[in-house]
Amino acid sequence: MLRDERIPAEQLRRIDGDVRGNWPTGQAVDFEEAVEFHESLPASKRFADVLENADRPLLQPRAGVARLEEQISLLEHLQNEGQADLLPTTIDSYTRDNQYEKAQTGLEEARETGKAALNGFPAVNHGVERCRELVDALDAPIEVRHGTPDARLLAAITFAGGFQSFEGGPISYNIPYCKENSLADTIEHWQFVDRLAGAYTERGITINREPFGPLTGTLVPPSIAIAVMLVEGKLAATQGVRSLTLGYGQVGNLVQDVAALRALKKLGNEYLNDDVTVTTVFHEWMGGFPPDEARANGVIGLGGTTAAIAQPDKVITKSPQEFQGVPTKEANAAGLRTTRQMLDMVREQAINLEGVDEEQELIERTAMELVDTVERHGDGDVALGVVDAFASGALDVPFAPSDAAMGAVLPARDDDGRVRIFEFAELDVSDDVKEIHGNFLDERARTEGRKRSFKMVADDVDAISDGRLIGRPNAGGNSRSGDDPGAPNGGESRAD
Amino acid sequence: MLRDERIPAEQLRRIDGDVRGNWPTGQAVDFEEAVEFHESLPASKRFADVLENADRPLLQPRAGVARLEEQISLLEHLQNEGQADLLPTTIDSYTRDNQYEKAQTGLEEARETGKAALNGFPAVNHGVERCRELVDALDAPIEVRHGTPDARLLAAITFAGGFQSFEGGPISYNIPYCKENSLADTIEHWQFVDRLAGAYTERGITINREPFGPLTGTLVPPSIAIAVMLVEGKLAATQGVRSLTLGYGQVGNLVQDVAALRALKKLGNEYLNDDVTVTTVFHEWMGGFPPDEARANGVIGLGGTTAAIAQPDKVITKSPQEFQGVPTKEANAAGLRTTRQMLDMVREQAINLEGVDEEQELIERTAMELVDTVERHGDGDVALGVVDAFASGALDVPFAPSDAAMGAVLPARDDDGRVRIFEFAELDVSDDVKEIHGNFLDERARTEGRKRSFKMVADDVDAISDGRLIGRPNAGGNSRSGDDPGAPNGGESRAD
Amino acid sequence: MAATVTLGVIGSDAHVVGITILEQALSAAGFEVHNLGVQTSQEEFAESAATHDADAVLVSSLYGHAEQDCRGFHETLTEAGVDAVTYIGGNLAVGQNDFEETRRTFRDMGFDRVFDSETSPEEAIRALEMDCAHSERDTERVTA
Amino acid sequence: MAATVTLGVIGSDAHVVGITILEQALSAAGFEVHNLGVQTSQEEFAESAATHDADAVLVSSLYGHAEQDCRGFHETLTEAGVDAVTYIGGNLAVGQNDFEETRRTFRDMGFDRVFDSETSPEEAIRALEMDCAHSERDTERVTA
Ligand code: B12
Ligand code: B12
Repeated sequence: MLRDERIPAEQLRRIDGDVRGNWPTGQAVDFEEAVEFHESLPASKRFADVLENADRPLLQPRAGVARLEEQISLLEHLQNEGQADLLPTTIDSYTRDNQYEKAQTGLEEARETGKAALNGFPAVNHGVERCRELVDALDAPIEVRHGTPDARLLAAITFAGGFQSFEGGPISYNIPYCKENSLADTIEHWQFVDRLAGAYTERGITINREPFGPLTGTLVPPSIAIAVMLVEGKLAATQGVRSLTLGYGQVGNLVQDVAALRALKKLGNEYLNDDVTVTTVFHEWMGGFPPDEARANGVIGLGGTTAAIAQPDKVITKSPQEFQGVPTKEANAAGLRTTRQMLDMVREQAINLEGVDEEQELIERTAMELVDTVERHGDGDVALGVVDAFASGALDVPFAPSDAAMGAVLPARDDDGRVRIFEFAELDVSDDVKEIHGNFLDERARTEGRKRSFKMVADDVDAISDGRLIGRPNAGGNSRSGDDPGAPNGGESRAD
Repeated sequence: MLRDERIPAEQLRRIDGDVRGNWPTGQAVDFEEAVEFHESLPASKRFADVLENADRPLLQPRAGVARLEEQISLLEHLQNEGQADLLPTTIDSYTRDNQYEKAQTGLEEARETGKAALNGFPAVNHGVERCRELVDALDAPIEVRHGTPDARLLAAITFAGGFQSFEGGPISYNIPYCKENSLADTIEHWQFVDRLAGAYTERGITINREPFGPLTGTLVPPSIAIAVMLVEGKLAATQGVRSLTLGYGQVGNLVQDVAALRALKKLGNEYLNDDVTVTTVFHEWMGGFPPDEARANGVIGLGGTTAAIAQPDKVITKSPQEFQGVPTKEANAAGLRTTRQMLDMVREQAINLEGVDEEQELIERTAMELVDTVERHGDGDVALGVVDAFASGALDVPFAPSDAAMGAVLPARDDDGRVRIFEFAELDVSDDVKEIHGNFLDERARTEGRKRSFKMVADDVDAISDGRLIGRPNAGGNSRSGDDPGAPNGGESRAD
Repeated sequence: MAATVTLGVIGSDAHVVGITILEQALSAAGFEVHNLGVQTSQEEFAESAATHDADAVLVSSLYGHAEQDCRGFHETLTEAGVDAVTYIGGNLAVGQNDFEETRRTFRDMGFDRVFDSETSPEEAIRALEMDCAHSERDTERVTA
Repeated sequence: MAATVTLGVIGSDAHVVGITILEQALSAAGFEVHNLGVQTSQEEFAESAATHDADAVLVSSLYGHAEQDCRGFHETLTEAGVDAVTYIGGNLAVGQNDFEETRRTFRDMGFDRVFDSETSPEEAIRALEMDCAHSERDTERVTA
């Protein structure tokens, strides 16, 4: 039965054997030999060491293409021209679905036609050796970034392939990323991933694990994101993970973002055992981007400012082409440099924002209420609690596509642009917290002279891509229906 | 003799006659007819009204090309694709030097070859009618931006040509812009310009005047810039100017920039008569830019953030191509949109920075000491005082090329990145203020383990173009000697 | 106009925000909307459209695999006996493609209208009002 | 090496920061620098270089009118009896030009070296050390 307990050695081996049978490349995995490979890597490729000992926020982009040679030259570009401190390898969507045959077709198509037939690097299909070629080819540490509910084979192959950091978790790679996977299954699958990371860690090869903080990337209230991070961190720590990078996605309000990152760091350290090293990662705005590179640079700039003030350990950057599709390597590097410039101009300044403490207090209180609810739902067992709390809506994520979550909670911005909860549905927070959120939203409704409604939520979802933070009515600006200067192409109804 | 007194009507007419004889197009100026033309303009082209009644910071780029048709399409682009609220017409350097023949040659060369033979719009050579064609062709109000010590003919022609805003002043368009012009002459010349603006104003056509706040654009201590703005504002007000936009160039430290803009607004309102409407303009970073558009976007983004927090009445934007040369119209519009996005995302947020009040107090105190010194040097007459205070170095501007200023004062950043005075030379401020600056700079010297020296100043001058705010030694980063990714071309010594 | 619309995100794609906004806007505009959610297979689209006798089938795809996911889509609909106008919208190609090219590709695959990701719900509604008024059951098929 | 350098900004250009930094760096590196400041005419360059028997004449131009301002510059120097290596540097054209083209233009006008605005003082010093060691009075002229 599902429990938040460490997988016994023998069970780990059994699952490992099974999993590795799922695709031919799984056979090449040999734990002992993999440990040796990791030991042969220079200090500059030890992900956890590099991240945990940095004296300033490190920058990391997202990037993944189908073919190995292409992935190498993409990452070289981001390392050399983008001056990325940490590198990524983003996995394609078929692999995330464990559809290795489809990924194979895509890979072969890409090899034959040179066209971008996959939206990422199919690491399972490439196998251990080719992963190592990638790790060998670059100077900086590389992380596997994906979105895979069942990432067991991916982990087995990429860990053996020399990667020392792995994004995701049972909630954060289920709730935002899929529809039908049960939470109980995903938790079991990630217990395996985390246990495998733990096994390497025990052999002196620290595998850094990074729960995916932004969740659906769309106006996620900080308290919800943080609660999920704490719970996922706890599950990972149980399996022996000792290097945890908890994530948070920018909401765009400076005070709230700074407060949230501080809350995340503080609660992470308090809630997780002392033997776990907790670092934080800040994701530049994960919601819809403006359809115009110049405006997108404004959004990226605000990410850089926020990072400079809040000083997370790592920043995941966006590119100015985020709206349009997977960015060119040049645009990806440009996003890194825009962020770097902002960060390095601002980070030595002592910037203290009024109101951070109050906001942080509210976030911490609410996040702890949600963590408590999870524990209560599981009678003290976090694994069981997660399944139950999500099923009942006591814990919930806005815009969650997954059947495992109610997806009934709805966010909206208050008059200052901070993300509040507009519809709590079954979310298990105290009346006190509900009242605070309600008052903030009433204030906005008054300012705008309209009732709170789903329209407000929809307006807020579009606001940043329309050129502002708060989705005020009749704000004019660059609404989708207007003719945006950066618009690459009109919609069909205009074109016809 | 030079005095801060209003030019009598008869003298105004005499000078006007003389000045208009300096180039054939001067003859077309007819004050009464010009007043009628202005009266015929729609409300949307009344510069002062639009600026003074705006409910948010208005954006304005810089832009000027030689030919009229080209200038129209350039401004149309900035209006439509850049969504500029206010438009500029930047004048070429020959006109600034009153070398109308050279400007004529350049204009004809531009007309024949289509090449950019001038770095701006030669408004005097174009004359009244063509200026009006420009004003008629655009929807937004247009300002004349230049850098002309003796701008009398330019003012006579452009005011008659329908422009309702005119940048510059006797100090701000002398000290940073030329070598040999005497301050006494420039003050007289600007008294004429201001009196002419006053004459229109009395007829109901408010001409907005904008002293050039950034001065040399290079680490100008806020107190010096503000003192110059107040004194120039006073001189203009004496001549009947009633709409004054005082300027300030970003130094890059958020707290100091916000404090400086507040100090500027406050002292402007206190120091100038109640019948003058004072507005403020914030110039995005006027010093050396990074040689890389992606990094330049970071600099522009910080300008936008600062503007959103400080809420000046107007923002002059930069383009990502600032380093390289006069920007394409697309890059110019991009700078506007990046700024707009940042501004609109941040300006509704209540952002209060700690330490602004103290910094503002220091800036105000020092600026007032400098204004007092000017008044003392002129025995109560500001015009005389300006000449004398600059001659003695009691008032001074760093990196001033003009012989009229000592140019001996040197700035450097403190440990927080705020611009302090490193070398006071003869600058007439109290020992108390000197001690405060000294202590801040000592703190930085300690951090860096080096003595204060000119090297520190030189490092600070390059810092933003090298990718940071403070010119720390051995900071690595993107120094000019390194191989910058965005570098369009190696220097000769590398290329050979 | 109570036209019936089947809506969903095809393939393994989980981008749900766009269809959530679309669903709300279409419902508010008076359409009967059957939202199948994310990660919907061709068969599920066909089944729902057949069951509810949909006037329009709206396919959303954001993640860049639309072309692979839609191969044979119109055959699947035809086999299920569905005769509805078909729209597709979102980020339809991987990378920074020229949209006109992308549009042609999906037109050739049989979609009646192809929308880029700058499309507002209002534009979708305008198109639906035109096309469903036109068709009002099996009359002519738009060829725009 | 006490080579003598004449430095200034030509034409109506008032951009002084670059030459201020250059002056300090060259002096610190042991050169004898005569800084004429901004808005220096061709004649002033020639006169100073002749008077001080300069080994090198360094012309700076930032504002975009360098080509017009430098027409006949080398003739003016020759007339004044100046035989020094000549460098020009800064933003030498109006707008976003290709630097190689710009370099060719100024080479053709007679400048021995042409530097873009990314040039560090160290690069200028390296070049001067090479060229002035070479020349050490009227020997061969660099043609790089
Ligand atoms: C939020 C987001 C996410 C969230 C999604 C959460 C969720 N479950 O919904 C998360 C973080 C989980 C995510 C994951 C991924 N994402 Co994503 N994501 C985005 C982002 C930033 C915003 C999308 C969004 O919500 N927009 C707001 C809504 C309101 O707009 P919309 O979706 O465009 O829909 C509107 C219109 O397009 C139109 N429309 C849409 N469909 C249809 C259909 C019809 C018929 C009509 C008429 C109109 C229409 O109407 C809608 C309402 O106005 C976009 C980039 C962007 N646009 O800025 C990338 C983006 C779509 N994602 C991308 C990718 C690659 C992925 C991943 C594969 C990889 C990754 N980066 O991790 C995974 C995919 C996982 C999976 N299995 O699907 C790429 C797609 C690349 C491409 N096509 O070339 C994008 C473009 C980012 C990028 N530049 O790389 N993503
Ligand atoms: C500060 C500045 C100003 C200040 C100047 C204050 C002063 N008196 O010095 C002010 C605001 C007054 C100003 C005015 C103008 N400026 Co201006 N200014 C700048 C800016 C932002 C920085 C220049 C600077 O100080 N850089 C820092 C120093 C250390 O670097 P540097 O000057 O490049 O010098 C280094 C190297 O180039 C090299 N170098 C320079 N010369 C030489 C010579 C040799 C032989 C060698 C070896 C090396 C060398 O070594 C130096 C040290 O490292 C630049 C854009 C940029 N670069 O970011 C525009 C820029 C130079 N200005 C420009 C223009 C057009 C003007 C104006 C005509 C119009 C206007 N915008 O108002 C007026 C001109 C007035 C006049 N008569 O000269 C343009 C030039 C356009 C072009 N060439 O295509 C630029 C590029 C801005 C732009 N993108 O439009 N400016």
